[in-house]
Amino acid sequence: MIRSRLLSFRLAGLLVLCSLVAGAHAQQDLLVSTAESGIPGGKLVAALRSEPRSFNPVTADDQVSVGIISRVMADLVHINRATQSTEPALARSWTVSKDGTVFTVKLRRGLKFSDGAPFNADDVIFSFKVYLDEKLHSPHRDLLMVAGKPLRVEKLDSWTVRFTFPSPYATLERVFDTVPMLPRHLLEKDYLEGKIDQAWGLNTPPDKIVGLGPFRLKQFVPGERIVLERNPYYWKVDSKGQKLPYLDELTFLIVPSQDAQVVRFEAGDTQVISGLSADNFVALEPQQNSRHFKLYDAGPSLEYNFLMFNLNDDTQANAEVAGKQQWFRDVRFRQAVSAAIDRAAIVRLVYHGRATILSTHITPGNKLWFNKAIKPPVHSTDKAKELFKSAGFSWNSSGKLLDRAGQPVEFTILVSSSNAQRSQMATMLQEDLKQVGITARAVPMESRAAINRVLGSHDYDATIMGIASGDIDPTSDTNVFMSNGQTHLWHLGEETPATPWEAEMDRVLQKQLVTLNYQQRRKLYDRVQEIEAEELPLIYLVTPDVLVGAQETLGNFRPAVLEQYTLWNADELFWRTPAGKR
Amino acid sequence: MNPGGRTLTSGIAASRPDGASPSAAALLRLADFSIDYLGSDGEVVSALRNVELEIREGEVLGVLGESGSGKSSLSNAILRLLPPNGRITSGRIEYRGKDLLALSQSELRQVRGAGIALISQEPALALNPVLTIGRQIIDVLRAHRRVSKEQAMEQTRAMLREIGFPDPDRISRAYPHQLSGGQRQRAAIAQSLICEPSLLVADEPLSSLDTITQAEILELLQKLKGELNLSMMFITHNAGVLSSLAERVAVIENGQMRACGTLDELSSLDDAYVRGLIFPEKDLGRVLVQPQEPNWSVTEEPFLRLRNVSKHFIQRHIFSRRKFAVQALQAIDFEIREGSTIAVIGRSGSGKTTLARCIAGFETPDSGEVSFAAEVANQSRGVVQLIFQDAGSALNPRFTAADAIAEPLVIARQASPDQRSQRVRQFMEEVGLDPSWASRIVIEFSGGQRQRIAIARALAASPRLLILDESLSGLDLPIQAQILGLLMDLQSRHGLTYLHITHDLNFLSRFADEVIVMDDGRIVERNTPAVLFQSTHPATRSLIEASERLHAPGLEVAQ
Amino acid sequence: MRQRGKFMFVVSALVAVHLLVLFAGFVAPYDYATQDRDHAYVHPTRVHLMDCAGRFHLRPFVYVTSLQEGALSDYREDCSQPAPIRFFTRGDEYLLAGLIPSQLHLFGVASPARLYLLGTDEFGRDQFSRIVYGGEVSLFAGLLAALLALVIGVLAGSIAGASGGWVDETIMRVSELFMAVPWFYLLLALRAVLPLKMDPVSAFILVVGVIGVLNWGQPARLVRGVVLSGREQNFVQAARGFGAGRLYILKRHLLPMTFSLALTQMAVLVPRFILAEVLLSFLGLGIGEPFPSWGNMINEAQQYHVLVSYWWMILPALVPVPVFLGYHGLADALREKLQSQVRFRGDK
Amino acid sequence: MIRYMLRRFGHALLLLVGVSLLLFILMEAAPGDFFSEARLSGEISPQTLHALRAQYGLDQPLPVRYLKWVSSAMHGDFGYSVAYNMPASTLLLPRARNTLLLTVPCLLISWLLAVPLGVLAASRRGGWIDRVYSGGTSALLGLHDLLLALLALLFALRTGAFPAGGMASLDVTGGLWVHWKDIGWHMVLPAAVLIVGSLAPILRHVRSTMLDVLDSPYMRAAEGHGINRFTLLFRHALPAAANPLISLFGLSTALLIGGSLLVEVVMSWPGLGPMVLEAILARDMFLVLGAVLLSTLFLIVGNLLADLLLYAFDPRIRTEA
Repeated sequence: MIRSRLLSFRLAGLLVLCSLVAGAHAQQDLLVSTAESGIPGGKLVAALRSEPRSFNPVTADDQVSVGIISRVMADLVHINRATQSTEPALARSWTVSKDGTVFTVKLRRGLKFSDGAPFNADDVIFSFKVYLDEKLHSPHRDLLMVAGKPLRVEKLDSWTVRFTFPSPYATLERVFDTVPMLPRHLLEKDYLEGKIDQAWGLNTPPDKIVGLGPFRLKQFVPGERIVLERNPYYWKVDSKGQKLPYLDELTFLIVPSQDAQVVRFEAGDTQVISGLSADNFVALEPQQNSRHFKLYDAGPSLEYNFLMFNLNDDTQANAEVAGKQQWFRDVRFRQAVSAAIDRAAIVRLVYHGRATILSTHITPGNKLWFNKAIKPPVHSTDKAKELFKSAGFSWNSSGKLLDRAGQPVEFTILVSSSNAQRSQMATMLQEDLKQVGITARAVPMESRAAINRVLGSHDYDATIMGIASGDIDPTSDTNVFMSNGQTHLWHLGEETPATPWEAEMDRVLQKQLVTLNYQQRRKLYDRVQEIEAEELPLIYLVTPDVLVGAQETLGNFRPAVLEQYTLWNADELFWRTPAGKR
Repeated sequence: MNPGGRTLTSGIAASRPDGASPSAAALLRLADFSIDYLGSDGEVVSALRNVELEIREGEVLGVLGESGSGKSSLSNAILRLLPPNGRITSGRIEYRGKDLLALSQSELRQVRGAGIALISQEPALALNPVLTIGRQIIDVLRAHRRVSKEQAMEQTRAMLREIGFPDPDRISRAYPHQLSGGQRQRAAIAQSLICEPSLLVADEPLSSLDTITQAEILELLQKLKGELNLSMMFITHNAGVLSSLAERVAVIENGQMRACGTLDELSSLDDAYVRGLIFPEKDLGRVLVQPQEPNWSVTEEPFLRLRNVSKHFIQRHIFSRRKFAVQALQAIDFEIREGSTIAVIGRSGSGKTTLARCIAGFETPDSGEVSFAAEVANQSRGVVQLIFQDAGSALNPRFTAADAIAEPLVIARQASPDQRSQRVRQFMEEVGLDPSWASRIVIEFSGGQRQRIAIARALAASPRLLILDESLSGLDLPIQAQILGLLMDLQSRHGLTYLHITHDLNFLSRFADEVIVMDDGRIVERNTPAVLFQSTHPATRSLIEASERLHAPGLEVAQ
Repeated sequence: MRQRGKFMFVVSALVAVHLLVLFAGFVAPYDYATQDRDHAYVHPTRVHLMDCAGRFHLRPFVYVTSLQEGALSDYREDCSQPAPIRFFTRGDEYLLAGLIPSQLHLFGVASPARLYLLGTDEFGRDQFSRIVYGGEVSLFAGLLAALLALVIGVLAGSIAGASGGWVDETIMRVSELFMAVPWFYLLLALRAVLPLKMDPVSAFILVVGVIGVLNWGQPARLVRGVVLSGREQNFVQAARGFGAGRLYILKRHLLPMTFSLALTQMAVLVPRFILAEVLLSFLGLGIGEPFPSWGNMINEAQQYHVLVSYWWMILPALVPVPVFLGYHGLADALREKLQSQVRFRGDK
Repeated sequence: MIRYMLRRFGHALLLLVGVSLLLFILMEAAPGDFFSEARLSGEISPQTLHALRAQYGLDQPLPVRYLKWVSSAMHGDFGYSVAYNMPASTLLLPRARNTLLLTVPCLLISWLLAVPLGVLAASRRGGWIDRVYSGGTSALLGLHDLLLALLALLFALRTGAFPAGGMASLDVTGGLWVHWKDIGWHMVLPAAVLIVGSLAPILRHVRSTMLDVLDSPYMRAAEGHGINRFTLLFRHALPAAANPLISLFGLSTALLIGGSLLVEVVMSWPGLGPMVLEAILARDMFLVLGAVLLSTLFLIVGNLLADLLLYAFDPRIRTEA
């Protein structure tokens, strides 16, 4: 199959460059893209919110750097952002042992790094050795650990690598996504000298930064732009056998303000825009025809925003908070607050309709795991009042809600000042809660200071936060929902589950982790969502849609709800207009 | 306002010696000229009312008046240089037949400097501190003449030489602060004359200079008048200056012309005010008590003794911090007996003021000793009080008279507020001020009145020795006489001792028991006034001669 | 005369503004926090004298408006529902001058009609009311901060200038330090120690006040210059001759000299501190919702989508301008007054 | 001269030490550190975070960290950026160059504009020009840089007359001249915003100093000599007013580094702004410290420059003694 496709590619023989390497094609295992076949050539310009901090895949953990690195480097197994499921990348194929612990990968043969050096299993072994090195503290390491133990990597032959997990792992192939394969020939010296964390910084010459991705670094102008050029050794071809990527150059301009990004997109300086706010989306809409771009609503994202009460039990020192926790711990109180919130108004005013009401942390954007059986929460002041009443609350003559002891119900809502939408939600919540007699006070705070309170000092009443799941698979969120999870936000550092429902959640989550069958996992996960919706440890609010835009003539533009909404398939993007002209 | 004054003016005008028609040969003529000032609180104050004046070609007209009479407004108004709150309310200014008030700004600019030039009162303030003298003169020249840079330089040098600078190159490169007061005034004159104006308006050009310099400048003006056939309007409060310079004199009182004519004509008028201006010493006769015989035997021990006092100043350069020593006092030795009045005279820069400040305790001598009689030495501060030259700067302009006078009491924490205000009234009466003005702000008083406030304040500190540091020289002569009278009166009542520092010799013999002459930081002579005026010491001689030149023949200078 | 008139005009205008703001509850037709969620981003309500039928009415009136189906901020007037503007109406409760509870408003229209003189924001809150209420906080905070900066600046500057020597040197070095160090971390630390439940308005005023305290450097240096030259004045020397101590000289002679300078500084500092909030909210230190301040309202307008779609949201940026103009006018007029006094007297 | 330089150098050193020490203390006092945000993601384990903190020395007590920094600063190493894992100076210097490229002309143009305008307004005191001037400066003081920057962007967008941000076009080919012309073209709007934003205080200052000078007797005397208005204002009055203006100029050099940060962010100028603002929020200690020290250095140099200018301009200082 592959061979015949290859043949057609050779017949096409479009580029001199290709014919130069034609001799090697015979052994090359190329991946054939199923996307629409496009026209090679042209340049694409996109904006970055900030400069990348590093080009080093071992240490980089900020979104921007990872975004660039993902264009320059490649992973063994890749999650297709559109289908949300895994597909082969550098790995041609793989097998999983029955018990789900052994993962054997067959590599594509004859691939070359962007500097022309060959790629084989040694590079894979090297890469994982680096990522798993304790001394390097690579952010990948923690993702490659299962139950606190690292996986084992062995080379079976030049084209086969075996990974052994310490225990069964439901989603084992997904962990390989965005774990870039490093060129051993360039980095091994640095690694042995213990300097690999210093390698590939911003001042490294571009030609020394080498990967297996569709593009390679051409130029970095500090503070200004990053220019990537086409990697001639890339390992994908289209259905017509044309070598991918189509684009000659992919340029990232550094445009630090979101408004400026919108302006530059509207002006045509950039041809793709990602992460539009609903406000800006709406403001741009009327310009679509005159400026020849198109805006896309890719549907609900994986970001869940929620109101959370402080349920930590180490708050004795803070009598103020401790006193209020007896309300917060009462599920009826949380349910009543949830019922008092007018989420539809949030969707309408904050997101101009481009958001969806949430009942659990799984958003409708998560096609595989969303539990459709759970009804979205309904706004009802009456129901809220009923619930309050049943929990022993009452109202005084001026309509203020009082607890059993006659104390007025008042609390503060911590909100990060850097997120406009959450601040707006806090403002609306205040007004909603006023309707049921609660005095809630929104306290904006610089984000690190706010995080410090939530994760560190636990000195807060309630907070509005948002978390964007990195992947659709539930595993990525176990840290939040397992009672011993590092980001079990509402109640950190629990020795044993504080409540029966937390205990049940722990059990179910633990079970799904080792369950390999999707249908069974799915059932378990539906149960998790039921518990969440009933107990409301987090009072879910809404999930915004992923809003992006691109020039009309950009082909294969398929925005996704997973990270890197727009450029995840940069290798397939092409200009419908003649090459060279954007 | 004063019908007598009017008739007098017209009478004089009619009796012009040459009998020429008034306007024919007039270079400048003011007719029915009035100026108002607008106060900040909306009140309108009239500075000049219906003034009639004319200056003929080649003539020097003296304008004589007390301070506050409106004579400075006159000089500014001629070139339309009144401050924004000043307004010409009526009249005409005709210069060579043209009405200056009708000219456009650019036409006016041609007259300024080239037709009519102005010399202002204070040369230190009239020159731009950040530009060289040469530059300031050249700018005037090039404002009116099309000359090349080199020509302008050449003309400037010539003018500076003419004005009496031996090395014009150095002067033209110098900045105002590098020149002495006399040099600055010369430079200002050079600036005024560079375009050969036909009329020079000089507004008190001498009053801020020391006597010797005054005489020199006066001589220069006389010379220039002869050489350049310059017309001049010379504004002053000192009639003595006019006697040798002015053909005619106009007397202004309170914004109105009081009289006009030659000095002789004026002095023969039966007008007490005019005569008071011309012969201020006649008033003195009334106020000054007869000079007392020196009374050496009041106490045996000298009240104040200076032994071998020396003082030098160090000036620093900001970058190098190199030090420059300027010797101000060198081995000064003298003593003062209680109840006596000692005058210290000398030209500016001779060290008089440093001496005063050393005695008053504002400066510490480098070497030597300033000692008081044993009985005073124990007394707390306030024994010595210094009265500054400029009462305006010695009183906080934000204070009321009562605040200022009570200040020593407040500082010493003496007396309750009630008592204080009573003492203030008492002191005000004593120095001849109306106690009902106690709550007026200091700047609302005239110069003479301010000096009285300063004296009252000094008295409030119950001093034994009063140092008068040029305290009178800024004042009009009659006022000087009045204040001297007051001081003598106070001396007899409070048994004060005076150290009177001055550069001019007015009233010296009437006032001082002894005179010390200083030059270059040293005492060159010490004598009673009577003997002093016969002195042959060059420093003393030059002071006496300058003083004689500046005063009308009738005015007492020497005994 | 003209000068006096100008002075009085400026003063009375400023007094009027401050009264307006002091009685915000009465002047504003709505509460600052009331959200009218069906009227988000309404453009300023049109006040009519002529009805749809072309008839003229003596009393101005407005029409009830409603959002067009599917539109974002396209509100249409309903000709069948006019509502006359009335004075001294009842509405949201407020505390008059912060003390007396009242429901009386200067003007308003009967529900369901709305009178939004300057439009509404994203929650349907009346911008006009918010501006009036916001002035309360902003002017107070701005004045307070400027006052603090000046008081400390004048004290430090005059002590430095009057003392000279090592005291002067030390104060000047410290003032340089204060001018060179960026204080955002201090503010973050400050916010961290304040209790969360602290009233947002007080917290905000505290933060702005601290900023005022930190900004004493520049006034201090300017004041020092004035004092340094004042120290050499004869009348100061004379006072010293009477045995006056430093404190006396400072109090009676030197401090009053700095008055005019302080005034000019005040006029510059008040606007600066009011606008400081724009940066403060960047650090999460702005005033908390729902309380309005001019700073956070200006901040609202500084967004692409707002500038493009909702022109009335920019009005809050223009509101402070006349007020600043007033302060500058006042400073200029007082300076002029002080100067002209001296000029007039000195020029006889 | 040498003593003077030494003294100035001593002051400068003192100031730098003070600024750095204070900043250390303040950063310690502010809640959170560079790794706070990573905790929230949940992907990085507490052990890793702990190890990273130790690697960057964040776990050491403040005095130790400060002394370490001082000793390395003496060797020219001003600390490592945690975020970029690079020396702070390597990161800051190329960006500082871009910032200066923008702010230095702005500073000069502001003054070149403000001086004649201020002179004009002062010479027409109370006239309509003066009133427009006073009103204009008040209005300018009331406008925030951010709003101006955004409006400028919208202007660029709607008219297409200027580039909507950035410092250089992507597809410029040609010689150095073409390159610089392109940069100049991009600079127009950010520069305009900065100038308009910084003009008001200078304008007010120039006017009031000029008023003081114009009131002085020597100006009246010069007017009496018939010197024309232009010479009078610019050759006579302006040098006399220079002294306080030069001092202000010296102080305003501190803004060369700090004054344009926000505008740079909005106008995507590749200067220090975006990096430093992010570093501030991210608590990237040495990066912030480096930027602050840089700006302090400019303040010091500016004040020195002001002194030298005063020396050159004011003969009263120059020829004293």
